[in-house]
Amino acid sequence: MAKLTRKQIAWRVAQDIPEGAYVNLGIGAPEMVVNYLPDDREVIIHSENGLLGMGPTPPPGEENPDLINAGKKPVTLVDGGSISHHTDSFAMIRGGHIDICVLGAFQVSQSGDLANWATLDNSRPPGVGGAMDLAVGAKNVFVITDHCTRDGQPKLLEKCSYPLTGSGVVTRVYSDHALIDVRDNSFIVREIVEDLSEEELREITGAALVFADDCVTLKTPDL
Amino acid sequence: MAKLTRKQIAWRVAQDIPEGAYVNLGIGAPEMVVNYLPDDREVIIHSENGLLGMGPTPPPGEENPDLINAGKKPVTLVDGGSISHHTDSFAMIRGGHIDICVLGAFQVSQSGDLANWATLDNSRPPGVGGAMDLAVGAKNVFVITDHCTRDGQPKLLEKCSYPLTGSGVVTRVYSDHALIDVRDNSFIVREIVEDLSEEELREITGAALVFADDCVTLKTPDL
Amino acid sequence: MIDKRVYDFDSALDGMTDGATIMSAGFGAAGAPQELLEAVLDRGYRDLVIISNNAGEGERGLIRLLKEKRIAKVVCSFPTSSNSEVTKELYAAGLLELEIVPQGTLSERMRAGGAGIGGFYTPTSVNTPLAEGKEVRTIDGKDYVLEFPLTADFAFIKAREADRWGNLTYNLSARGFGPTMAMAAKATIVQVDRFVELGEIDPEQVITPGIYVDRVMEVEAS
Amino acid sequence: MIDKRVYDFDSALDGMTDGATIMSAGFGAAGAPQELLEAVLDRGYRDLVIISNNAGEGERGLIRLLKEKRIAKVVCSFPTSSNSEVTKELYAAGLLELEIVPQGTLSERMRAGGAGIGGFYTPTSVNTPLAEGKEVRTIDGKDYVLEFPLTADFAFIKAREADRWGNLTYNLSARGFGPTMAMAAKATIVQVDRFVELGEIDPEQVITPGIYVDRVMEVEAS
Repeated sequence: MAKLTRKQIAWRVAQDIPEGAYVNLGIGAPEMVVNYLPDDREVIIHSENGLLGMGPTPPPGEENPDLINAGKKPVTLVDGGSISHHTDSFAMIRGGHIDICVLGAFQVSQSGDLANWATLDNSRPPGVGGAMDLAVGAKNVFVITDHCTRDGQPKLLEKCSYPLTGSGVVTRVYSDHALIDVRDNSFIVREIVEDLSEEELREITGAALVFADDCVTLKTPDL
Repeated sequence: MAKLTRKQIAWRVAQDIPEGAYVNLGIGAPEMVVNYLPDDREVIIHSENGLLGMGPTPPPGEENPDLINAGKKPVTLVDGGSISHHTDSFAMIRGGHIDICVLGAFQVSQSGDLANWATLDNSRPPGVGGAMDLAVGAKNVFVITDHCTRDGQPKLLEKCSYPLTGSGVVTRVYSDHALIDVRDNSFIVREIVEDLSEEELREITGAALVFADDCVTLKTPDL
Repeated sequence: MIDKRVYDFDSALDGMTDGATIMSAGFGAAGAPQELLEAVLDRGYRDLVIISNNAGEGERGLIRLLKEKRIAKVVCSFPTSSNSEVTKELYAAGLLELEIVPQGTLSERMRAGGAGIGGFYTPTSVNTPLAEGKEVRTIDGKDYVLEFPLTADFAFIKAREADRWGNLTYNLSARGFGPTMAMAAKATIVQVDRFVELGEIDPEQVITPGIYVDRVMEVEAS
Repeated sequence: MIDKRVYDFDSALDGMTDGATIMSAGFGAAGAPQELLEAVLDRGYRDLVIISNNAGEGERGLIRLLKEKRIAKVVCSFPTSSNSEVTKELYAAGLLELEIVPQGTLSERMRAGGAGIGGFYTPTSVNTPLAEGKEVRTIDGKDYVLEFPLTADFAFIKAREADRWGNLTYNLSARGFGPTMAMAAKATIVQVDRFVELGEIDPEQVITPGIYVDRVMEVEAS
């Protein structure tokens, strides 16, 4: 079945980030979005540990252990970047000043509920980090996710079965099969990958889908 | 009747401020306390508009309109001084980090209630400034006041008749006649000016007085 | 290219309307955005709601707006200044509504507005007239008053330096309410002493990050 | 003369006891006061309650205290690090109590503790398991959870520079939780890269003012 690579999903997300946006990129796949922003587009990247204007990974040997991102990897600051302490950084998040945050997901519901921090396995210590603050605080919550789990279970559902990260927060889902808006308690398909039928997409989705009148093919470069 | 000048009261307060104390001095008479701190005593003066380590008035011609105190008068910063914004400055106050604040008063009650911001005259706009935050936040609230109003009414009372600034907050009163601790719902006289009898002090006070066993004469230099 | 710099007051005040709520920074005259306020005066706006520590000081800015009766209400901690009678006169004549808020509560309410806090419990004003009608709650044996966030249509701020992203530094005690008001308004407009190039402000010395700033304008003190 | 400088770990840790609650700054290894934590380990203290964003990272500091079973409870947002198994093992064996708090709420609760706020309403964690048992309140049509302050006996902080009054600067993202924890603890102990003379830090560039700091010690990275 046609499906996008992680890099292709990240590329697709990057196209939706406008000039001047303040953007927080979650740990993992969302971090890749930064690689696909057009060179002529100025976007300001926030990292919740107190960086605004985060730049690319430094060249080997130039890493500063005191300049890391939320994923605890060495990064840089661009010109115009600034440092704040954690409480101020989360004031930015909670206060609605981040335009877009991009997060991963275990599950997303048609009402925009997001589950991405804990499973039902209680043997492992749970960890939430900044995900709940980002989910509730960012103006737009974009989710990057595979459409299904590795064993084929749908991740887009009527209702999440895992503990929630935030309720009614997801605005758009970028899966390996489709670009789906979450609005008015519905999944609205805006773009679908080539060679996948509407019916096939419905089969791997755990909730009803509404296909937008102007639904188009989800096209990306080979990545 | 024997009584202290404002300068003498300020001098007496200054003797009670220990090395290393973080002190906020209210507008008016309390500001004079800084003039009587012993030269060898390091005390850090806070001004609620964001100064910590406030220094003396600058020489004429060296005033900076952007370096003023809570009374909006030009001041300086000492070495080790720092600037914070208003919200951070009031976090210091409310959070109990100021050791001593010195305030003026219209009335003080034996339970430590302070009235110093509004009278019962509604024709003038009221103004509270930072007084309520200081009253409730400082570890010790010292009050500098005349013992009576200009027309002879007592200012130390069983209960304040004016609107309160804070309730149960005053720890010590420095009047022109006595030094009085406020504790366990009582005024406890620790020091009384020369040539004033206990009976005379009781007559000009609007609440019962307890004279401490070790009550001594309140002595100051001529100022 | 992100560029928040504007070069005239009409651009700086884009979106201003009669009845707008404006947070005006400054403590007394330090940090007061006098020229922005006077540009509002010159353009005829009225029925303004002002959130500011003082209802003016001296003869500039808010005092001029008050004299011209452009201000319907002031939310502040200390309305009167030693050298202005206009606030007292308008208040006595019933022409000016005042909401008195303790200074720390005023600042914390704006922070809450900017930081997404729905309300907070403060010990300040307990058992005073300023707590009347407000919820009081005992937490760990101590009484607190519930206070709610303050937000505004505009924040007017005076700063020292700004770059094209809107990063700001301030001059000494003129920092005041600027950093907090910048967080709490829909549009934050800043008059600065001078523009600097992006990257000129050390990342550790940015006091207000550009995320809170919408427009910056170089204004010579007048 | 005010002098908050100390020159050995015994002086730095004066007042430490078994069962103490310690806020430990740092996000991962950046800003982590590893040497202070290891001085606690070396002195045999146990049953500690740690408030920190992570329950250790790498092989230093908290991880060493965890391995030696000195920690009874950790209040944190994200306990496990990619390169340590000890937290998982202790948790699975029932030997470690964890209280998981969203990162922004953790930080805000410490700020409340330091700023005299009795409680605050946050939208974070509404409708999640982390809000269970907590008061939920609708304010202006939006749901918020009531959260209470966090304080501690000690805050351990790593900073760049300190003067004898305890004024601090930090190094880039190692700033982290330091400024907030410094406000919220009864005793704030700081390990710094270097001492500077009083007045060497520009008043506008002091990040943590000395009022929040009890002791500073120069510690070479080990």
